[in-house]
Amino acid sequence: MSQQYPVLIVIVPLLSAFAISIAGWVNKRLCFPIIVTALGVAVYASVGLLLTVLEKGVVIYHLGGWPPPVGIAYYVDHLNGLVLVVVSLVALLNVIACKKSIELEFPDKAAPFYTLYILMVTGLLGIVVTGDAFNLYVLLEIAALTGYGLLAMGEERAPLSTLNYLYMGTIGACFYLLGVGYLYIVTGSLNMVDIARLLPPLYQSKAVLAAFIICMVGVWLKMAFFPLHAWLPNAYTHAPSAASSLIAPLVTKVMVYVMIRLILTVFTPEFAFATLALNNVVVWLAVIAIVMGAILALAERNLKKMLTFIIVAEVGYMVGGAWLGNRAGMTGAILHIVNDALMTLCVFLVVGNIVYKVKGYAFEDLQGLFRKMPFTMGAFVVGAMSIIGVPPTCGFFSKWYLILGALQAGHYGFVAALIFSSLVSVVLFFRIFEICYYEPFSDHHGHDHPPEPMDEAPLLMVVPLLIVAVILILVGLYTGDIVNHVIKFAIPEGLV
Amino acid sequence: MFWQIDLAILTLVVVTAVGSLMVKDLLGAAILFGAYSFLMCLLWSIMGAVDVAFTEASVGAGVSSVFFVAAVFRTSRRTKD
Amino acid sequence: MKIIGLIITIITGAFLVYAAVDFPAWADPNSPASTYLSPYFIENSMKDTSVPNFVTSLLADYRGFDTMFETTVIFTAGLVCFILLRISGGKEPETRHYRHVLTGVTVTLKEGRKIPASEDFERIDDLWTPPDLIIKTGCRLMIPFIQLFALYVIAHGHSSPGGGFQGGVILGASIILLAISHDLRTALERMREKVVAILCPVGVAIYAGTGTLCLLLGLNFLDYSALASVLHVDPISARSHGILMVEIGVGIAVMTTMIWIYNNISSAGKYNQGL
Amino acid sequence: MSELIPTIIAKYNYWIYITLMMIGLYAMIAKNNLVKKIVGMNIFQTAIILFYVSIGVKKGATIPISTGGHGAAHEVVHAADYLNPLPHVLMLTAIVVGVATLGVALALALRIYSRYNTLEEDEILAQIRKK
Amino acid sequence: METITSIKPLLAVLVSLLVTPMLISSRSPNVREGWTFVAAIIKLAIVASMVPVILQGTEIVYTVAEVFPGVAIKFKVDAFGMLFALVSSTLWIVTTIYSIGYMRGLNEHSQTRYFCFFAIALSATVGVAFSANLFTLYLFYEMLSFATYPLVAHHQDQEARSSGRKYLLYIVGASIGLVLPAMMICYNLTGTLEFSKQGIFTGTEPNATMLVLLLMLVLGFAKAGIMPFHSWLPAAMVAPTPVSALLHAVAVVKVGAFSVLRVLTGVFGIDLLARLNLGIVICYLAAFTVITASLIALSQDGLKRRLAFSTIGQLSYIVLGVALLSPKGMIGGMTHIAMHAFGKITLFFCAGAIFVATGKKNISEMVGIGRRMPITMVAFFIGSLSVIGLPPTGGFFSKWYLVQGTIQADQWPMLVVLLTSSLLNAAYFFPIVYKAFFCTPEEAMFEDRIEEAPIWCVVPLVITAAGSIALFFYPTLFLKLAELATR
Repeated sequence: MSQQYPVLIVIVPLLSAFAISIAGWVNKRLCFPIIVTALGVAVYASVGLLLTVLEKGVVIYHLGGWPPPVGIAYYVDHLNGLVLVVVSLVALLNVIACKKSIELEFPDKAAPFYTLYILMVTGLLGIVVTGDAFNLYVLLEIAALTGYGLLAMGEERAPLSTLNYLYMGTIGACFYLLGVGYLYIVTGSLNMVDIARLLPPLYQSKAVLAAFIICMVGVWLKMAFFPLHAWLPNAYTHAPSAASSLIAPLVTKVMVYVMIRLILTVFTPEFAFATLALNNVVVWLAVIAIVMGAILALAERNLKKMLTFIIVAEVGYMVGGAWLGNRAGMTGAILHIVNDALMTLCVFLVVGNIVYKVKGYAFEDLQGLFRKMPFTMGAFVVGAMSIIGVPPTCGFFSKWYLILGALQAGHYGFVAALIFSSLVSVVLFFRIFEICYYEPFSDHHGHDHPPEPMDEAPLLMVVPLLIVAVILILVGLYTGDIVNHVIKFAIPEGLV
Repeated sequence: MFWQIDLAILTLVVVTAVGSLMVKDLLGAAILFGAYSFLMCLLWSIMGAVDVAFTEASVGAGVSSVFFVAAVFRTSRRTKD
Repeated sequence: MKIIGLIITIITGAFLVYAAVDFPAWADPNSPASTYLSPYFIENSMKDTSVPNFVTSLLADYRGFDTMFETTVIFTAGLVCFILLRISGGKEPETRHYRHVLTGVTVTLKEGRKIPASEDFERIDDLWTPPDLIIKTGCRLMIPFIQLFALYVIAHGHSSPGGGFQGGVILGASIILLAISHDLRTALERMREKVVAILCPVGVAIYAGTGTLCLLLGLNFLDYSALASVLHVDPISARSHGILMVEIGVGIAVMTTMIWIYNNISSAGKYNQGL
Repeated sequence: MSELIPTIIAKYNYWIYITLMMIGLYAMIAKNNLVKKIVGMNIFQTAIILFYVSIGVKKGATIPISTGGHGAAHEVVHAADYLNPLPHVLMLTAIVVGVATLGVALALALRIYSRYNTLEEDEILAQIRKK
Repeated sequence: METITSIKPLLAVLVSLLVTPMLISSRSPNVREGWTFVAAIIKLAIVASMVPVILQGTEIVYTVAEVFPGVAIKFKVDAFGMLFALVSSTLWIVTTIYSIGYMRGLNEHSQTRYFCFFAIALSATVGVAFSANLFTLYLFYEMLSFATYPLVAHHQDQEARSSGRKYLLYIVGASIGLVLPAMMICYNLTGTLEFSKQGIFTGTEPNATMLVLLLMLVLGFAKAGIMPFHSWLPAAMVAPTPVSALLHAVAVVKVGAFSVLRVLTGVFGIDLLARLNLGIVICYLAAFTVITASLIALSQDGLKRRLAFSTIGQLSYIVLGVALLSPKGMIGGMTHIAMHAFGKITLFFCAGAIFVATGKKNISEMVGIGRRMPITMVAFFIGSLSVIGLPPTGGFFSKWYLVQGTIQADQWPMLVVLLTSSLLNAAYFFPIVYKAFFCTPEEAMFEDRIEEAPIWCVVPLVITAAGSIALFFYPTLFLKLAELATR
C-alpha cells in the first residue's frame, strides 16, 4: 500500500468529503468521526511518504497509469513531503480543536461545513503533491472556492470581504492559468519537470519571461504579497474562528510553497535569479511588505485583525527569503513555511478559544484573560514568542536563516526589516499581554480584589492548542535535523 | 471559413462585452452577457473546439445567464454604472 | 478607483502585448504546442482507449484526474451556495397565500394556518404572477425531449462532441426550465432537496470510486485497465467502459449541482416559489 | 510598418483575447456594482479560454474526433490532420471552474444584498462606516 | 584543556524548570515552597558537585542539539561559568527563604506565579552561566528577559505597567536590535559562535567592523546596565524586593555583565582586543558609567533607587576590570561578580526588611531606624562596606585586584576613576548608616523599641552579611576560579 501513499493523501479526504456530505442528511453525529479519521489517514500517509522520500528519494506516482508528460504525475520530493506533513497535521489538529466552536456557530450546518473543510484540505494537499501545472490550477480553485464558502460564513461583514477576496483570488488564479498557457504555447507540455527540461533554450524568449512574471503575480495575489494584500485582513478577520484557523495558517503558506516550487522546479533558479534581474525589486517589495504589515498591525485595536496584518508581514518574510537567491535564504523561506503555519495556527486557535468563551476579540474583551484562561494564554505566549522570534521557539530559527541569507546576499535592508518587525512584534504582543495581565485595574496594588474564577475553554479545545505550543518548541529544537535531513535536499545543488 | 464572418463575430464579441458592462440595467447586462457567451461559443466552434463550444453554449449562454437572471431577480436591477 | 483601474489595465495589457510578440504565429502547425505532446494523444487515443473523440479520451482518461477535481469544483460550488444561502429550519411565514386553481381566487390565511395539500389549491407567494398557458404547456412538452437529448449527449460522448458534463448541464437545465415555466415548488416535487443534495456527492463519488476501484484492483488510481478483470473485457475496452462510468458520475453530479445552485439562488435560500 | 501589419493579422486572436481580458480586468477593478464586477470576472475568464482555444488551432486540421469512428483502431491517424485536443480539455475544466465561481459569487452577492439592501459598493461602504 | 562530557550542566539548568509544574499543582503554600527548596538544594548540589572537576582545570561539555551548521545548543562548564553559577545557585536558596518571609509578611497576591517565574529565571541564569556559545547564551538571555517580566510587573498596577514596559523595551529591544544582528554578522563572517580563548575571529576583518560589532554586543546586553542603556534598572525597582534582590542585584544584571565578559573574552579574545586596542573603548564607557551612576546615586532618596544606581556603577566595575585586559584586572572583575552579589543582596534584603517592618521606602524617613532594627542595620553596614570595598568584607579583594589591574595595564586614569567612585560609594552609603544609629532623640522617627522584620526575612540577611565577611577570610575558591578563568 505504501506505494499508493501519494494518491491516498488526496483521495481519502476527497472520498470522506462525500461521505460527510451524505452523512449530514442521514446522521449528523457521523461527520466528526469521519473527518478525523480521514485526516488521520492523511497525516499517517504523509508522514509515511516523507519517510519514504528521506529513505529512497523522489517518489513519482502516475495517475491513471499514464507516464508523464502524457498523464498527470505526482512528484513527492523533500520539499513537498515536508509541506504535506505540515498541512495535514495542521488540518487535523485544527478540526479537533474547533469541533466545539463549529457546533456552536453552525448548529444545523455543521455537515456542509465539515465537507467544505475537508475539501479545502484536499485542495491544499493536492496543490502540494501535484507535479502538473494545470492540475495545480484546478486544485487551486477547489481550495479557493471552499475557502470563500468557509470565510463567508462569519460575521455580517464577512460576505462582502469574501466577495472582494473572490475577485482577487479569481484574478490571481486566472493569471496563474494564463502563465501556464504561455508556458504551454512555447513548450507544449504541462508537466512541471518536463517544462523545466524544455525551457533552457527558451530562456531569452519574451513569452517565458511573461509566463514567469504572470505566474508570480498570480501567486502573489493569492498569498497577499504587498501591494496585493488588501483583501486579506478583512476576509480573515470576519471569518468564523474554525475557518480562519484553518485558512490563515495554510493558504498563504501553500501559495508560498507554489511560488518556491515554480522557482525551483519549473523555471529553475538559474532563470529566476540569474537571467532575470528581478531579485532586488522583489526583496525590496518584501521589505515594504514586512514594514507595512508591522505598522498596520500596530494601528489595530483588534486582536484578530492585528494577527492578519502579521500574516501579511510573514508573507513578506517568506517571499523575501526565497528571492534572496541563495541557499540560506531559501532554507529560511522553506523552514518558515513550516514554522509560520504552526505558529499562525497556534495564535488563531487561541483567538478561537477566546471567541468561544468571551464572544469577542477586540482588545477590550481581553482583560484579565491570564487569570481566566491560563492555559490558552500560555499557548498564546509561546505562539507570540515564536512570531517575535525568541529561541527556542521555532520562529527564531527560520528568522536566523532569513537574516543569514540576507547578510550573504548583502541585502541589509531586508535584515533591518526583519529586526524591525521583530521589535514591533514585541510591542504588539506585549501590549496584549499587558491588557490581559493588568486590566481591569484595581484601586490598590491588586492585593485584595477577589481573583476572578478560572473559566478555561473546554478540554477538547485546549489540548490540541497545547500540543501545537509544544510542537512549536520541539520544531525549534530539532531545526538542525529538519534542515540537514529534509530542506537541504529540497534545494537544488545549483543554488549556493 | 470566411474572414468576414470571423471579423463580424470578433467585433460583436467585443461589442457585447463592453455593452454588458456599460448598460445601466443589470437584467440587460445579464442578457447581453448571455449573448456574449453565445458569440464566444460560435467563435470557438469556428476554431474547431467543438466540445468547448458545446459546453460554453450550455453553460455560458445557458445556465450562467439563468443564474444571473435569478440573482438579479432576487436583488435589484438598479445599477449606477 | 477608475483611474487606478485604467492604469493597471493599461500596464497589464501592454505587458501582455509585449509578450505575445514572441508567440508562434497563430495556427502554426509547427508550433511546440502542436508538435510536442498533442500528436501522442491524437495518434494513440484509439489504440489506448478505443474512443474516437480525442477530447473525451483525454478528458476522462489521460487527464482524468483533472476532471475528477473539476467535478469536485462543481460540487463545491453547489455546497457553497447551499451553505451560504439556504435558510434552513426558518420560521414558517405568518401569512400564506393559496390560489384556487379552477377559479383563480386567491385565499390568504393568517397566523400560520394552512390548507392541507389538495388538487384544488396551490400555494403561491407574494410575488406571484399569472402563468402563461402556452409557455407552461410548451415547456412541458419540450422537457422530455431535452432530457432524452441530454442522455444521448452523455452516452454518445465517446464519438461525438459532448459527454457527462454537457449532458449533465442539459439535464439540469431541463429541471430548471420546469422551475422557471411553472414554479420552484413544482420542480422541487420532482427533485426533492434531499435527493439533490445526496445525488450530488454520489455523482462525484462514482467518479472517485471508479478510480479507487482501480486502485483496489492493484493498479494505479484511475487506471481503468484494471477494470478488465471485473468487466471481463480486454484492457482497452475496459478503458472505454471506465470512461463511460465516470461520465455518468459527472453527469449526475453536474445535473444536481446546477439544480441545487439554481434552487438556492432563485429563491434566495427560502425554497419558495422562486422566479 | 510593413512588418507590423502582418504581425497584427497573424496573431489577431491574441490581440482580441488581450482586449477582452483587459475589459474584464478593468470592470473588476473600477466598476462599482457588485454584479457588474461579476460580469467582468466572467469576461476575464472567457478571455483566457479564448487564448487557450487559440493555442489549439492548427492550419489544415479538423476537429479532434477521429473520422474512422469506432472499430477503426487499426487505421493510422495522422496528427497533422486533427486539432490539438489538449487545450480543449483544459478549457472544459476552466469553463466549469468559471461557472462554479459565478455561482459562489452570486450567492455572496445575494447575502450582501439581504444585509445592506444594495449592490453598489460605495453605498455599502458608506453604511459600514456609518455604524 | 581537558574536557569531559556529562549531562550535569543540563540537569542543573532543568531542575528549576522542571519544578514549575509541581509548583503550579501544589495545593498548599507550604508544599509549594517545599518544592522550591528541594529544587534549590538539588541545583546547588549539582553545581557544587562539578566544582572539584573544574578546579582541576577540566571543562565539562554537553551538547543538546545542533541547530545550525557549527552552532549547537551546547553547555560548557568552565571556571568562569562555574563561579557565576555557584554564586547564583547559592543565593537562590537564601532568597527563597527571604521571599517566603517577604511575600507572606506583605500578604502578596499571585505567589504561585511569583515562585514559578522565579524558578524559571534561575534556570535561565544558570543556563547563561553554562553556555558554550553565543547562541546558547542568547537563548537563555532572552528566556531570562521574558521570565523576569512578570516578576518586575508583579504588582499589576499602572506603575508596574510602565516600568515593565520600560524594562522590556530596553532589554529586549537591545537584544533583538543589537545582539541578534551582531551575532548573525559574526556567524556569517566566521561560521562559528563557540567561545574560545583566542576568540572566533581570524583578525583579518576590518577594524571598523570589529569596533561596531563590539559596541553592538557590549551595549546590546543591556542587562549589564552600561550607559546609555541603564535606565531600566531603577525603573525595575518597583518589583517586590526579593525580585530586586536576587534578580536585579544578582541574576539579571550579573547575567548582563557575565555576557559582556563572555563576549570580550570568548568571542573577541583578549589578544585580539589588545592588538586592535579596542579594550580602551569599553574601559572609557564603563568608567563614565561608574562615575555618573555614583553621582546620580548620591541624589536619590528612595533606598531601592539608590541601590539601583549603585548597582549600575558596580556592574561597570566588572566590565571595566575585564576591559583593562590585564590578568589582575580580569581576576578583579570576575571575583567582583561574587563579592558584589553578596554585598548587594544584603543591602536589598535590608531594604525589603525595612519595608516589611515599617513600610518605609525613602532614606529621609529612616533616621534612627537602627534603634528599632539593629540587626538589619548592622547587616546593612556590612553590606555597604563590601560594596565600597573595605575590609573585613569580600568586596575588598575584588577592588584590590581591580586597582592592581589598572596599575598592571598602565591605565592611571582608570585608577583615579576607581578611587573616586569608592569615595562616592562611601558618600552615599555611610550617611544612611550613620543617621540610622547616631541621631538625636528629637530627630529619630522611630520609637526606641526593637521590632525586627519577620524571622524569615532577618535570617537570610544575616546569612548573606556573614557570607560577605566570610569571603574576606576565605576568598580562595572564587579567586582560584577567577584565576583559572584568566589563565
